[in-house]
Amino acid sequence: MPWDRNDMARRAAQELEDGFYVNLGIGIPTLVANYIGEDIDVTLQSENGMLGMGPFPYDDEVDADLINAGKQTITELRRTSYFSSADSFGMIRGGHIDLSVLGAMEVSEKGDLANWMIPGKMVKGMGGAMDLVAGVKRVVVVMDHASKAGDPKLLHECSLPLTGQQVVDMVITNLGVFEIDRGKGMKLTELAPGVTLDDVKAQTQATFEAAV
Amino acid sequence: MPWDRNDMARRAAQELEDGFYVNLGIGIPTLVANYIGEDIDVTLQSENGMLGMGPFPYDDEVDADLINAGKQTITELRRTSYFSSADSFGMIRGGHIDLSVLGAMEVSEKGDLANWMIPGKMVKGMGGAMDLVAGVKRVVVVMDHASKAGDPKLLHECSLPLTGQQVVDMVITNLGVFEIDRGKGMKLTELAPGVTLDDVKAQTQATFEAAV
Amino acid sequence: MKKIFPDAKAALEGLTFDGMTVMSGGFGLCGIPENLIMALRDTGVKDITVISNNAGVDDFGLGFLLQTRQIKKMISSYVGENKEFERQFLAGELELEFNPQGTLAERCRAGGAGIPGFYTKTGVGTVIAEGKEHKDFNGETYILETGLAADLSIVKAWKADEQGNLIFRKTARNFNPMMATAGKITVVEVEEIVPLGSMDPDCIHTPGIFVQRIIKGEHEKRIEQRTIRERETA
Amino acid sequence: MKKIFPDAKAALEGLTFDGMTVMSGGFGLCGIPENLIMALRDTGVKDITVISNNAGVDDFGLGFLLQTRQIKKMISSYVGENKEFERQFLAGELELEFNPQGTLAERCRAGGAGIPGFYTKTGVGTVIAEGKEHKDFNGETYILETGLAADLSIVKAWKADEQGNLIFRKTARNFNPMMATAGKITVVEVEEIVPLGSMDPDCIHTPGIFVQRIIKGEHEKRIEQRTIRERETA
Repeated sequence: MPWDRNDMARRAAQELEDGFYVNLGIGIPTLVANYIGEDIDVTLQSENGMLGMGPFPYDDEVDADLINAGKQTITELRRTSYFSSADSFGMIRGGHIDLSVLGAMEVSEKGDLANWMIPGKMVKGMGGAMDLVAGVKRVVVVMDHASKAGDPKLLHECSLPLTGQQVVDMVITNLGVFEIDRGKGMKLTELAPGVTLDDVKAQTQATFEAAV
Repeated sequence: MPWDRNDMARRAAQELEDGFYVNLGIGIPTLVANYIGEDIDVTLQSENGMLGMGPFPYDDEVDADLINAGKQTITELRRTSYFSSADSFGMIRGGHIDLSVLGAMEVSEKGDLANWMIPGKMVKGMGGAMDLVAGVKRVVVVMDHASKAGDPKLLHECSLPLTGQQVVDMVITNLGVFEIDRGKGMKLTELAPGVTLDDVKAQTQATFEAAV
Repeated sequence: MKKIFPDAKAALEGLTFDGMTVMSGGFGLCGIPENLIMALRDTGVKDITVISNNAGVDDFGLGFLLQTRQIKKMISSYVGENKEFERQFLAGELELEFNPQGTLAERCRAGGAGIPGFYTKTGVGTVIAEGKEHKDFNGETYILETGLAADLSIVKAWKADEQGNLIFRKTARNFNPMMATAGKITVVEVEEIVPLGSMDPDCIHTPGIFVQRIIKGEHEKRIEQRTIRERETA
Repeated sequence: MKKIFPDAKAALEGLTFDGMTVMSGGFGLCGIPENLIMALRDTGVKDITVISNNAGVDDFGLGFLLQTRQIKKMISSYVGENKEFERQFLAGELELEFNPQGTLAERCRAGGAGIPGFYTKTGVGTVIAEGKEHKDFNGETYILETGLAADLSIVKAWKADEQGNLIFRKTARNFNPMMATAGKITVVEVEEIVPLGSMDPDCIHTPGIFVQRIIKGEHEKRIEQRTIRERETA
């Protein structure tokens, strides 16, 4: 039984440690917030300019001046601070964020990441993704193992334009978990329940060491 | 009758215009604040991180957390804002300060300025002087026309290490006022009462056009 | 030297010209200068290069300036919320320069702070790095990015005093403070003009030196993604 | 993850080593980390490179670390208030690197913000520019300056909460915020530790992410130039 979206988010949440400052991307990464252990203290950053992001507001708490990087309304906490986008990306670029969880279109075995642009389609822009992968200490990608058409997304080399080169440390897919030694290679370290190594091999183009 | 310190400060104050943001150096430039016309609104910047500098405090108002760039205790005004030294020099370097009044050891006819270092003596450091002359829109120097030994301070080329190259727009000395077209040349535009062109020529090495 | 103007139209008078560059604060629709964007549209100025993280939506914010074809070029990091933008871009009617969001923010700060260029790791090995100078520091490769300035910056703040000191509110701060520093002229719209001396001088986000003109605006503050949770019932 | 430590000695435990680089906040004697400087002296750590705008006075602030010869090198913009500094420097016992004040401030900010180098006009044509890369932007010449980082930053703030959010007071802010961002470890001393949630989140100068350890200190706050005016008598 491969993992579903919530399982993948739950697995990603295990990468968080006490005292971590974390930036969560849009989509499945947002769900990670639901699975942060109650025994650890984690602070969420929103790159538009906020540290200490709270949950979505109740209907009567909605504030147009309080949104996250996905433009969703959110709330503040007792620890919250606000700052400019320049200060926010200084924080990111300067290596002060411990962990970022992001979605992806493709990841290469060396840790290259593509998640912002499909040639021939209208490009929406990279937003803060390039800054995050270049600056954050540890980058965890959460994505489906294969595309909807069944094509592998873990590749020898990314075919799409890159968001960053040698920037990914871990990939969590519906089939399992890969650790990446940036620039060197990747290793399968966990399988989702009921998934076999052969299942993974069949859907993976990237070369990887099996350590399960 | 050549100008004294207060006369020179009063003359420098005439360079201030309504709405100007101004940085005043240590020494005679500090006195300029005493002569700002009551019909104009001027805001003083202190480069350690303050805009809207007030007068010296009364004895019972002294606050160790409130000093100017000369490390003197000062006061705040209703318009005052505080900021970091990085933001302060962003303001200076970015060309947002309209005018700076500074002291000098030497000025060249092209507008080079030397005011921070005498070789062979212990060097105290340039502080913010290099940033100010490089960034502020208009730089006015106030200094004695000659050294205590009688040597000219307005020179063809500065003999001391420079604070900035082609950075001075006006020099006010005890003998008169010079305008400098940066990189081109200087022009004597005013004489202090009772001072003659010959008096000035006798104490000036720099080439200047007489326009008095 | 009065900085407070009666309305947005008056505040832009004499400041606009065809082919000008305008920085516009905000992230998404949050903290955008709604009133000044409308007034800029009403000047009829053409061929504007707009520097803004986003491009508004079809019927709000910079979307208005796209409808009227007043924008020649956008410098942005994300423009995914605007159909008219997509149409004009695909038809070749609009130029577009993408910057990573943090690079865009830093370029605005640099432009205001007298820094013509800086090095960053962001974008190395991607299309963003193409044609840019590469340089190694301590064994790592970085690319050179340049400072940005504008003929006019339009900014939205929460409060201003008559000297132009500004305070922003929550995440509506975003790009506004840097853009306020990088405009040759900066015009600000606020929700409230407060008496001089009523702001805490330790908590002023933008000192008045960066602000030339101020208006009090009317703000719809439209929300793009109203995301809520249910209240637990007892 | 407790950030609050009982005293300065405890807060520096395990953080010091000979030959280390330390950034120390403050301008003159204003906003200096008095308690942490004394605790740093008491660790006996040697051959420190200190990055600080000034070098204290003979019997206060960094002057203490000069007396004990624990400083190998100073990176500063102005050191005119310290006789022992002058003596050691002229005797060749102390290295000194002068930076223009704004360049020093920006180098600290850059170091904390992941910017390894930036261009500035400050110092062009002076000894400061010697040996530095020159580059032209829009017909003007600038020099390359590099970002600075430290093994340890010691910082003085007014208030902190348990998360390390900081507020500075008046001109005691100075170099402290940038240095807080540029230390591998940043230790802060404050006058008051306030309850979480009692600071206005729009007015936090340094977010807690930059702060690893906090102490409440005792502050003499010595004044260098007590300059006053006479009260007019009626």
